[in-house]
Amino acid sequence: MVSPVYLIAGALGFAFLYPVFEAAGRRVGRGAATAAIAVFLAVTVAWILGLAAGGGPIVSHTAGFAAPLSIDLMVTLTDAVVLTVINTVALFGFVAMAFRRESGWMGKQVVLFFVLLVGSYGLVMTRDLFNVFVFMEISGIAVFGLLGTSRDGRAFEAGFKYMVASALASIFFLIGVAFVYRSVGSLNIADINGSAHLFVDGTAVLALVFLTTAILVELKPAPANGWALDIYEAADPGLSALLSAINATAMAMVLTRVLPLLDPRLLAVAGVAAFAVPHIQALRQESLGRMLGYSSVAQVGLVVLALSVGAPGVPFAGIALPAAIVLLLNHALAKAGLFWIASALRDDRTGSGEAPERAWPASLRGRPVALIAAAMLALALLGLPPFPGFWAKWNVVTTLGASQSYVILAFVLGGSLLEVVYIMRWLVGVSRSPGDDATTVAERIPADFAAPDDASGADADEEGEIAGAGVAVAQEGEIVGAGAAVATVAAALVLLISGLMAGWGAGVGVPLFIVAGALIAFALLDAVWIPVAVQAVLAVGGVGAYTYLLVPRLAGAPLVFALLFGAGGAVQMIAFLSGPARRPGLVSLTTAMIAALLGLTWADSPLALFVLWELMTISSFLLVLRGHRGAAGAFRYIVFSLGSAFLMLAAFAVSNLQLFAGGFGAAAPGPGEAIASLAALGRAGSISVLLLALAILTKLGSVGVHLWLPAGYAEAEDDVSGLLSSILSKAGVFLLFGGALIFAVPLTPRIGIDSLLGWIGVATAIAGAMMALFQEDIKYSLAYSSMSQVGYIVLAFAIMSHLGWVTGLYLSITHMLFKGMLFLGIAGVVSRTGTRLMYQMGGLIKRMPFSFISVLIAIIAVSGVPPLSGFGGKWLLYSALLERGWYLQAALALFSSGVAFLYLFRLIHTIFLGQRKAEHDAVREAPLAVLIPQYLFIVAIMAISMYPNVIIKPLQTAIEPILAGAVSWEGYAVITSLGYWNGNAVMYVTMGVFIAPLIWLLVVKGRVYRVEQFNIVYAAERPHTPQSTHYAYNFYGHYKKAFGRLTEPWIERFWNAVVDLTRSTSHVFRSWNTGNPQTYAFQIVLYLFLVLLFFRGVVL
Amino acid sequence: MTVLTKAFYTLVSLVVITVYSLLLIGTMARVRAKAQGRIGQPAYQPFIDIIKNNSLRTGVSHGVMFFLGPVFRLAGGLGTYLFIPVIFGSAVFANFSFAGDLLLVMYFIFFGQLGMALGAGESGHPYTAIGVARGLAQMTAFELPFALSVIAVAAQHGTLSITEIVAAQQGGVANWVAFTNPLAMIAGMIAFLGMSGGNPFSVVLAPQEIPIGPPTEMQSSFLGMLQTNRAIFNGAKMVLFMNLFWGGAAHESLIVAILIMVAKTFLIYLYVTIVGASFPRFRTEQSIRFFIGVPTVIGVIAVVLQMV
Amino acid sequence: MIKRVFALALIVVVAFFVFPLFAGIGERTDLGPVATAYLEEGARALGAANLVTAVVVTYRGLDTLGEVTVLFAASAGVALVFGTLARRSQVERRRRPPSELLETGASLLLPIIATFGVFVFVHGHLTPGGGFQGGVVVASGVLLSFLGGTLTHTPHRLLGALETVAGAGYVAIGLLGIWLAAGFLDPRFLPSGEIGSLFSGGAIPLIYVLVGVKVGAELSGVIDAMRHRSDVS
Amino acid sequence: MTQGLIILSFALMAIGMWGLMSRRHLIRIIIGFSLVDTGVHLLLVAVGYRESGTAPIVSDRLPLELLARRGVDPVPSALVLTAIVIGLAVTALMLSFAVRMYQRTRSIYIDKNKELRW
Repeated sequence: MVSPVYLIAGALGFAFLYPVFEAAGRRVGRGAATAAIAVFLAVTVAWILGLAAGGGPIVSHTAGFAAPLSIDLMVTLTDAVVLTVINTVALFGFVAMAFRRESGWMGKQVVLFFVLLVGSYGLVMTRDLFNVFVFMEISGIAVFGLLGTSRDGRAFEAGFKYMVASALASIFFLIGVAFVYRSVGSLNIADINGSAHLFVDGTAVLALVFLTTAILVELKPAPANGWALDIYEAADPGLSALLSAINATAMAMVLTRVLPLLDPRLLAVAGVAAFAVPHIQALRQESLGRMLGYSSVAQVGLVVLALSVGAPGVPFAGIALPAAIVLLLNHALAKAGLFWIASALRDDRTGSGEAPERAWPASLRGRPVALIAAAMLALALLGLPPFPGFWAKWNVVTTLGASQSYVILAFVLGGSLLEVVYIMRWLVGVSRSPGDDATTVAERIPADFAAPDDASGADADEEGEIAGAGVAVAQEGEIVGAGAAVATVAAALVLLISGLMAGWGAGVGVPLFIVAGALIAFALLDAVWIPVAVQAVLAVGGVGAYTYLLVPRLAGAPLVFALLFGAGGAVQMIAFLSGPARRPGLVSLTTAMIAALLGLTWADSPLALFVLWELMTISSFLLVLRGHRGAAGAFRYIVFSLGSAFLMLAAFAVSNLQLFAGGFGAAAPGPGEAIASLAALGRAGSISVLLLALAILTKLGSVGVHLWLPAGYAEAEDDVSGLLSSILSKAGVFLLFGGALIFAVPLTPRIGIDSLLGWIGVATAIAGAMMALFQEDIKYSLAYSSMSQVGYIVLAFAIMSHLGWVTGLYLSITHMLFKGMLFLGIAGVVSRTGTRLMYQMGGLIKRMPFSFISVLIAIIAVSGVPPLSGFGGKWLLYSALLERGWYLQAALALFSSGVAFLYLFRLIHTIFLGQRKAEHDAVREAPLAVLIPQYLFIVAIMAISMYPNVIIKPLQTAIEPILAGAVSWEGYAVITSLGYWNGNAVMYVTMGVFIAPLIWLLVVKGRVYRVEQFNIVYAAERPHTPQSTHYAYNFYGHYKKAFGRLTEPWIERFWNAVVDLTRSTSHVFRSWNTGNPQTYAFQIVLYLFLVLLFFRGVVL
Repeated sequence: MTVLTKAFYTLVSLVVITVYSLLLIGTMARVRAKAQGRIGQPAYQPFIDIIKNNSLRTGVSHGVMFFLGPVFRLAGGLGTYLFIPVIFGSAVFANFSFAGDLLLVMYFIFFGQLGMALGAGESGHPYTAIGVARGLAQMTAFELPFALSVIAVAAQHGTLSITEIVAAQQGGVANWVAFTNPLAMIAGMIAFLGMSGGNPFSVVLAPQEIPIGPPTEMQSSFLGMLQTNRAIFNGAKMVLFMNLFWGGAAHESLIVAILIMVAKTFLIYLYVTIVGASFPRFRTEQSIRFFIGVPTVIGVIAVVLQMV
Repeated sequence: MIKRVFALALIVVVAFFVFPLFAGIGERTDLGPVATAYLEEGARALGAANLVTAVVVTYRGLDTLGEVTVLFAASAGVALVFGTLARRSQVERRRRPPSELLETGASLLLPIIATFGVFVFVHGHLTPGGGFQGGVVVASGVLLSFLGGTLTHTPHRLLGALETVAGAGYVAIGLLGIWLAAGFLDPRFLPSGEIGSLFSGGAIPLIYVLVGVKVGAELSGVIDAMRHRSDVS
Repeated sequence: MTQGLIILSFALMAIGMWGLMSRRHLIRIIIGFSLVDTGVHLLLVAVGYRESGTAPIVSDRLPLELLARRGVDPVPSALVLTAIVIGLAVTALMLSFAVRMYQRTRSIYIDKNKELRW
């Protein structure tokens, strides 16, 4: 294999000779440079292959002497991987910078770039402490030089600060080196690491204090890192990419070299601070570069933390070093890619500005490649599956949990959530629909009259609002050069492929690949302009086939949910057959979401479960984001969802992964063992269950954490909302049931988690129904209705009895049916009328009779009016509640179901009845493709209503293994300890009492004249307009008045206060970075002081 | 029991309740008139109204749903009645109570209301919508104390079956829920005022009092059906409350049992009428606040007492 | 003001914690293993009289290569920092001409300084001094001639060519060490000669010459960049 | 001697740090840095000292045989050589950045040159 020294000699030689190449022409120079990097890359790849095949690390002695005498260069497998990534980023980065249209790199810039490479290679390969210093300075000075060429004049100020800081770090390093040499008598790192016994006296303390501080400061640790952010803000984003990816990676490798000298506790504390603080500070960044900078320093902090986890003296050494390396590499590629996008976008806004339009970045819609790359990179950066960072983070987090480092765990997950907030805000900004000002989180009621004086535009007409919101779309030509595009896409692909491979290695291959395959396959179909209708047929077939293959492998609750996800999803996708032929990403994301949901049902390990959970979250998030005004809703959705996912992760980590043993996989231990293992964990077990419950409740949109729900469901596209509300909302329900009995674990001897769940379920049911009542926008009303219905399901689950669980499953199925129908019916209406505001509709029964029938049946079913299946759900619920003795809950549930009746009536009345508007005189019935799924569901509802045993009995058998039941059957009658219900008889009686009066009426009616619209008895006058005759707006005003302040948005206010508090906290934290290099110097010395105190045993 | 026998029994049961309820309505209208110092209509006036309306030769319809509205309404009334056992221990008056328990009855009440609301809604008359909005709003409010009291009763007797609740109250006045569980009875009876729609909770019907609105849209045989339903539905509700709180109607002799039923329901209706004659009308939000106030608290106490 | 108080307080506090740690530091009589090995073997193995040079150029040759790189990068960096400015130095501002004393002194001293510089880097393996020191001396001569007005136009091409040749040559010698001797930057592919003579130490003098040339050229470049562009306003 | 030199070097560094942290003038800040840098160089040299040692250069006064016993440690000397050059490079860049900052804001004072913050 090639000796390591050639890499350095080659890069350096090329740097010296580059002027010669450029003298032959700029193209020659660029070409030669690209080729040179490619050769370096090839060398490092060859190293990986060689080292992976076996054999020790490659060593190169310089000057013909062995290690302590001369300086050794060494490449281990890890080093080779790191170098490969550095070279990859370097190759892409160079292409991005040198091949751009304006101010592409040339001359001394290229030379300095190669010097930077030399520095990074040296940092990774050298095994001599002082040599580390030299290479540190080489990269540092190369960066300073490149900074000098930034377009932004502020780069000088930034560079100066950086120089002051890094000069201090160098000085500390030298002091450390001096004392190390005095103590050990050698500068070889292996010698030093092996001489721990020599570090005893005062000089040794000095050596370690200064060395540690220097290396940490070079890694730009918060809270002593203000200068680094100035660089990221002012530098050319292309340079920031290199800085963040190459420099930071190489420096982190230096940290790994001296790991044996460092105290893991110190690293842990430093890592936590370095990870958490920048995330807080980043929340309010209005500059993309600076925001990404904060993210970079935080990610490096995470690596430091991960290394502390793997340090010796800690019981689980050896796991975290690979994890740290993977984190490092994931970050390098993702961050570099994002910086390249930033460089191509030339749009430094992040979307967190204070201005009314919040200074959103330009939308990338219409540039699918850039958009997809941006999304992939952002997701990779956040450590979401399937990207490599996820697997590493999982490793780190579970290790932290296993070692009971709960505080660190909390910081890691909390910090990650903050990162989600600001990265996703940006992503939502760049991927929102053109015309979306990303503020829509609630319904919008246009004012009656345009308000000329009202400049804020809060109530302005919709069109005006969109035009005036300062919305920008990235224009063709704003992307500078093809280099950045190539680089970005390449980085994203590398991440994707390596992540998928990691997933294969982690044993979650098949379900993961199905999701990814669906995503990619349909995206490719989009790319070759295959119409949505064709895709939809394929997707329905695919989902059907997946479900068909899955069903024989499942039993119990997972089987129920697999059918619900698969069949429900496939049927609703039929609606995609209508509508525009080109809707990029729609089928791809929908299929991926359903595939992820189906994957959940046969996940056989917590890891697999969590991976699919996240994939489901991500794909649904992107679906919401597709909506016309979905950005703000999608943002809330993803923040809450990932918050929930992180809670879940914490739960898995804390309970040492035993949590779901009861629910999943054929070989899993039974529920009893799961409970027993939780009980063995004591308090931590209960808390982890509580966390899990909280996670699931958030995902279900329970009251208090429901803020994402209304806009999330309502602002998605019309035919997608149904899928989200009817199917996606069941994912959380699935986890409740999949978790089997663990939620029965008591929190304290007196309070059970189940009773908490129950009360939350009731509260959600009522709150959802109340909010649905006061919406004018039909989709918001239905969204809140979903919230309310899911509240019932939670309540039913919380009963923890056979009957309760049957109820929960039954409600899940029926809710899927009728909410799917309602949303699709509404989708048809909205597509024909062009409005979502109910009061703008009316009298559509004559134009859209089939939609009316479907909606009518759906609302009868939802409201629980006999004889349709909804009543079965109610009856089971109350029976179960009363059996458990939850009387108050039962009464409140009944009240809530009354409220549901209110909004449902309003829905059907204001849309289909009353007075039709003149502009709707010509609307046609909804498209056939939208009606077909609805009528399929009607058939299902009728069947369930008529023969409830067909559905309830299988549900009972599904529950039986976990909770034995006391429900008996007599023919079609279900009998519980409290009451009975014969669905079949009720159906017949209802038909009888309906048909008898009908016949009577037909007999006695005499002559009946059909009259036209407006022919009503209206005080002898003819009404003027349908608008003034249709009682629809503020339908339940009196109700609102009656409940007074109770109906005010307290929860919204609470969360707004939380946001405000976070923002002010963010400002407090970032104020620490005053912008004055002297402050930064002060901070660095203070950092030194703290490290010193640590070593003197004063701290910790 | 053959289907034919059952059909015959059902018919008997329906005829009895219809005739009785119509008479009751007429009587109470007269009682109310007396209380207000008027002479009032004859007690048989409702029969005349129904016959007249059904024999009108023309009608006006706004559409299919409008046409079906009264059918739904009547079906709702009939269904509600038919799921309640009227006379304890009588096969004739057991109706179809085997098909479902108390919960079924409570939910079937919605059936007619929904259908009627939809039918009237198709007429496009704004006052129907206003009336329905008020009615439904008020309904959710009185459902709360009603639900609480029903739950208290169900919890007290450990069953949701109306027949069994009645059975548990046999053996003397002291066994009536009204006395064994007075708080539940109070909450339930207050809720009943709202359910009946008399004063002070009659704002729902206000749009009908001037000569516009549903009754004028729904004429001829449509109105006839509505009036029939009103009788049956009222009867059903009173029977339900009688069964829940007042010991039901039970005697070895069917005639005596019917007389007991008549007496009890008459008193229940009288109570509604007296309250109605004594109080002015609430606005919608006032009645909502009223129901979620004191009656609900009473209901909660009743339920909590069952829990401890 | 408050900032200064904090700064002072911090320095004092750190000093308060650091200074006690010096208590145990005594005089050393024995050196560490590596240093001992250098002192015992170095001179003989490499034939360099100046052991510091032996360490700098050979044992820690990679450091020195890095050091050259640092200087190279700094020079490129300074050039770039000022390179983005519009070249307004074309419109030569009227500058006060150098005094006669400076002018004469500069032309008198320049040859001496240059010779001294060359001496220093050529004898780097024998006496204190070496490539850097020599290069810096040469560059100081260049600075003096700029001040004295002897040199008005910078020979950019020459400087660039010197830098390229010297840098590439250095790397080439390093590579020759791999191919002809035992390792990268091993000077022993040339005969080591007799300790103390000019032609001794293998390739060490050669390396120092190249370093000297490179450092001289680079520092001259830095001076030139600062002189020409830093006065643009 | 070693101890004294080390204390001296730290004192020098403290003075330099004080200058770095308290002066407003950019050039003075850079001078402060140079002082710290020099302090480190002094420290390095001090670390290499051995009692009554001399420069490790073979000459008439220090023949080859005595080198191992009398010569001071050559490593720190070599290190300090490198460190000086690197310090020089950093100083040069700092100065040029300071010039550019001045050209941009027309102020040589540090508190007028902190546009980037938070």
